Amino acid sequence: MKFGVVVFPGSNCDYDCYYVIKRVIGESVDFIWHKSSNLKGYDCIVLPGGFSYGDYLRTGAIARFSPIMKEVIEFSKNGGLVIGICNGFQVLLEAGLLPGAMRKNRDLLFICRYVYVRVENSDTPFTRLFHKGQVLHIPVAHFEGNYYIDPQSLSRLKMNSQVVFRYCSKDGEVADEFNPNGSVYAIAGICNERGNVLGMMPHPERCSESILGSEDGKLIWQSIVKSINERLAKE
Amino acid sequence: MFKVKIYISLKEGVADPQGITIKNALDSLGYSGVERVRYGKYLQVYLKNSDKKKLQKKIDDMCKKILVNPVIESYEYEIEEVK
Amino acid sequence: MFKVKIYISLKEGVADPQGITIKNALDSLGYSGVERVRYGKYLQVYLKNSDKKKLQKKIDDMCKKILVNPVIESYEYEIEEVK
Amino acid sequence: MKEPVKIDLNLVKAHGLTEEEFERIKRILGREPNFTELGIFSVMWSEHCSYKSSKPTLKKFPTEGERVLVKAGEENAGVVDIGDNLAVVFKMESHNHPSAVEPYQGAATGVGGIIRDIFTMGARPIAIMDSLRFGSLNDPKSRYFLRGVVGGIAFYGNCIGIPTVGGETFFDESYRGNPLVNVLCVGIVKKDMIVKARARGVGNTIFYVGSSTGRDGLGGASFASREITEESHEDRPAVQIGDPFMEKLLLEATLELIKSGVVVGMQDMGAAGLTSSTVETASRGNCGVEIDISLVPRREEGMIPYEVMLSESQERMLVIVKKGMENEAKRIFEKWDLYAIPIGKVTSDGIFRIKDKDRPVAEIPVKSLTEDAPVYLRKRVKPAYLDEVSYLDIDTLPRPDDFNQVLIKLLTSPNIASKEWIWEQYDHMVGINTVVLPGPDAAVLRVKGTKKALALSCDGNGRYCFLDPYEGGKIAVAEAARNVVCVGATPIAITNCLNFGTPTDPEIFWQFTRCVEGMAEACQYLGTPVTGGNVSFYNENPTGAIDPTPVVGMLGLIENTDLICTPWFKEEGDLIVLIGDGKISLGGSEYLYLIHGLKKGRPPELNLSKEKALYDVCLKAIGKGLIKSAHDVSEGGIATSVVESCIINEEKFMGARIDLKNLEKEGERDDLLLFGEVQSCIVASCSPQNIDSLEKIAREKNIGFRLLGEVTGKELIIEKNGKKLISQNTANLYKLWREALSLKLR
Ligand SMILES: Nc1ncnc2c1ncn2[C@@H]1O[C@H](COP(=O)(O)OP(=O)(O)O)[C@@H](O)[C@H]1O
Ligand SMILES: [Mg+2]
Repeated sequence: MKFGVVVFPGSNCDYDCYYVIKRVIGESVDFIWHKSSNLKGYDCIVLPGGFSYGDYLRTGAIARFSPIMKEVIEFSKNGGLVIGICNGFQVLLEAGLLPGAMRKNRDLLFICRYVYVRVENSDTPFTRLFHKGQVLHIPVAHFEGNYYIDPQSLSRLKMNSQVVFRYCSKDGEVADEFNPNGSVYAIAGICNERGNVLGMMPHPERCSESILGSEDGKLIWQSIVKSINERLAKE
Repeated sequence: MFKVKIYISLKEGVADPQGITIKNALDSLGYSGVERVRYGKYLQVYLKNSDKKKLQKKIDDMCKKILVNPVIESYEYEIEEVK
Repeated sequence: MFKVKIYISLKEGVADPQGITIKNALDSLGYSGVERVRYGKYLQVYLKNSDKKKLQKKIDDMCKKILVNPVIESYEYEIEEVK
Repeated sequence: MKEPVKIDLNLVKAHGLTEEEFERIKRILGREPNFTELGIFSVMWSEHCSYKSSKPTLKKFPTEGERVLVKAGEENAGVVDIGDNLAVVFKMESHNHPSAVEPYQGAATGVGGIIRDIFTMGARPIAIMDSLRFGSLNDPKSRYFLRGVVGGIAFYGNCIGIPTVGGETFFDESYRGNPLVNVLCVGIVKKDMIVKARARGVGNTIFYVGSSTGRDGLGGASFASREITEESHEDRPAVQIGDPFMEKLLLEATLELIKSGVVVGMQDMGAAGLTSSTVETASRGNCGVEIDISLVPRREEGMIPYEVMLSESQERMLVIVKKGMENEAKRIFEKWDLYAIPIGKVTSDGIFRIKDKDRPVAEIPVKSLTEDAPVYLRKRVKPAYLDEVSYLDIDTLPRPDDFNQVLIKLLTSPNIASKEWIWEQYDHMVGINTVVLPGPDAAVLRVKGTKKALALSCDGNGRYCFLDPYEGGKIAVAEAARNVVCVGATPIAITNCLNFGTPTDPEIFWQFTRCVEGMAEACQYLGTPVTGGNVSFYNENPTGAIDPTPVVGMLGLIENTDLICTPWFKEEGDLIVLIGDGKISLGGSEYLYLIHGLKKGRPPELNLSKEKALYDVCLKAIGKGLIKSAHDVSEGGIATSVVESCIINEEKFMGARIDLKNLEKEGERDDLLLFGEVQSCIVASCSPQNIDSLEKIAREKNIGFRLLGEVTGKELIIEKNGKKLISQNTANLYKLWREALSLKLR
């Protein structure tokens, strides 16, 4: 199986994702230049964090028009797994692969720190190694992670179990004080209806090694690997 | 040449943390009577050689496609002819 | 009630990386004839009970004191009466 | 701008040049300079570029060492060997003046500048540190500066994707109106991939890459070489806007270019922009350069050559490419949506020649702008204030009757309070190397592909330097070294930023010289050569000069990432000891300033041989796994240090029961024992079964070793012979300490 990490101009967690997939998880992985238009042979596409195009117009707004994004949309329509982390999540929103939009954090400051998130849906290909309600210790680092969605669409998200992660306390309690950025419904990550596209603000690649203080992110990568291997075995 | 001024603001109903912060700052500086502040973007786009009619379509197109995020933002614009 | 629309832009001569990046994006999306884009802010301030004359002074004051960074930005505004 | 018709003495002076310097220029050229040439001389001979006042003094620094691959001054930044065929490039730079005018952009462009210095040498930047000084936070202007500066650093560092892993922040009235913004950047490079900022090989092509040139930052170098006055605000058009996105592209393209082997040399356009980058590369390469200024991309209309040559627009670089390889270079830049424009070539005649198409614009011997720039031995006089402030009779100080209150005041003083409000705004994890996050004494970054890690710390206590510049200089080095030792690293080299007032004032120049001498002595003794740095003079505000503030950036090396030590207490029942035996003093302490309103006395004594021995003990103990935590004693004294060890790990607070009876020979005053400051001491904890082995190591090195108490559950109790001095709940202390800074900023 093979991962592809997309590199947009201004991506800056591309190398981190690459490193974790290759050295920690031990799977094969390529960088994919944003001008490329071929995703043949890949099983999972990672849209990494960073500041694509400096986030100068809106986060993810310009990257969404990179040639590769046409392919990513195609790829996801065919059931390929796509995970967008932080800026990658923002790109997915702008591209319409996920619903909603990002606003500036409630406190109007960039925040980089460890938070806790609760797994709301452990049936996705990205979270199957967790159990529902499991609490992860995982870092966030963003200025625009204040997720917005209108009330009707939110009910739809909930109904379809598309809310994958919510900010919470160490013990899994969801409350305003544990929501770092003001996100609607304390949302930290969502997937599409089909479940093969995940967007999340926290950074699993930053907590996949014990030397970095937490390995909770590792299970996300391992879930992906397991899902793909199962599918490949079937084919 | 045309100068297009595009005003982008958050849609009604979308909470605006920047606007709220600015309002609070104005209050605490003692400016009375400030009811509400909305924070948005102001783009000035200079365009060459377009005839004004097509221009409107072009701008609407740009706005819908990339300059504005319709999930949370709305926009207005004005066109000025400049040298 | 008054609605004041404040347009803040970078002074001429001040580099505008955001404007340049947006221009490049429009170019690469195939919008022809875009000569230049300037990126700025758009504030809508709703004010109560001010008489229009004093209002102007108040707004200039607010802009200079907090809303605008006079080192790099300039501003204009319009006042509308609203209900 | 229009070219003035005549160059008269007023114009010369307006360029910050003296009459004698102007005569010298005429002698060099054998004629009157034209306007462009005058501008070029003025920036190249400015304090900022030429180091004309500081050069002779900086020679006192030790610069040699077995690890030093590129020495201070040879290149844009020094380079240190860390083994495994890897080298570390690191340097610190100030952006004080621009930050005083526009804190957000000033600080942002400061970050941009120092990052370019690192990657133009072929190194991938892996971390940033920031050392900041502001006036008291009770002044709204200081709060504005703090918010702006931190916002600007965050904006730039986060966007480009280099983690800001630590720093220091200090507040004192002397920085009112003149904040200090010093930024350090560290990069890693394979030893055989180091690129030099040299123009070599006649006929090689000079490329201009990056943003186009505007009028921004015009004359920034000479601006930095003046005092900030009320009128400085009129200088405001000089403000530059940072473009971290552009710099990210430059960074990636540059590193790719270097890999491809087409680069001869490169330098960023920092202070004095196109002028200094061309001149300095030519000077180092012992050659000449010729450029056609009409080819320089511009952002504004009607710019005259003078403006193009002196502009300090950001995110621009000069790259010298092997002849015949130009297309390869262009291809790589274009991949990154950058345009590389050939603007000239390397020549053999040692002349800096500028043309505007065919019209000659300037012709100046390269070396006259660099090596032959004027150097001054400034007058020095011991400052009159020193005699008065050094004397402190502590018996005249009232004794506080509630030490709990004093402790809380200290912990919530912005100088001691948690700086979380700052570092949370910085992405300090991107790059996934940060194995010790901000908070502890030093930041630690692993070096991927090895077992090694780097430790970094910034330190400099302006108050100590004000009271005794020589001792203060020594202490700056020692404290920085001690901080990296506490995490288990061997100090290997320093960079520095020297922030002072106006050098033509003999008292200021005395402070400067003494600080450098103190630093030099400590570096020599501790074996940490100086690999580079930066001098910032003219840091004055309307009421006088800032406290002399040398800031040291220390690089430490950890051989094995399994042996990293952290400052927080780990387990109930562990014993707490004070290792080291410096003399505790109230002179220059935060306690004295905060509680008694005095900036007086002598800073704590520093005995370098004791200091060195402490490192040996501490590193040996960490290496053998004998200690579980180590934290140095600095501002706020032993009590503060103990509290920090209790609360610095927000995941798990601990308590402590301390008895000061073993410190009694230091003096009978309780405030001295609790809050007095001391050098060469750390608070460590260990499990009871290791205490004897630990003590043995200390005794072997003849280092003080005193039991303070033990780690407990949730309460902090400090007593002396049964008399309770302090009793606090540590969770409560944590809350106060953590929120103090953001409360001040509300
Ligand atoms: N401006 C800053 N940016 C980032 N981190 C900072 C800043 N100021 C302080 N810190 C962090 O706060 C912690 C405490 O700093 P400091 O009080 O200087 O420590 P010490 O006294 O041990 O040298 C350190 O981890 C330091 O890196
Ligand atoms: Mg310190």
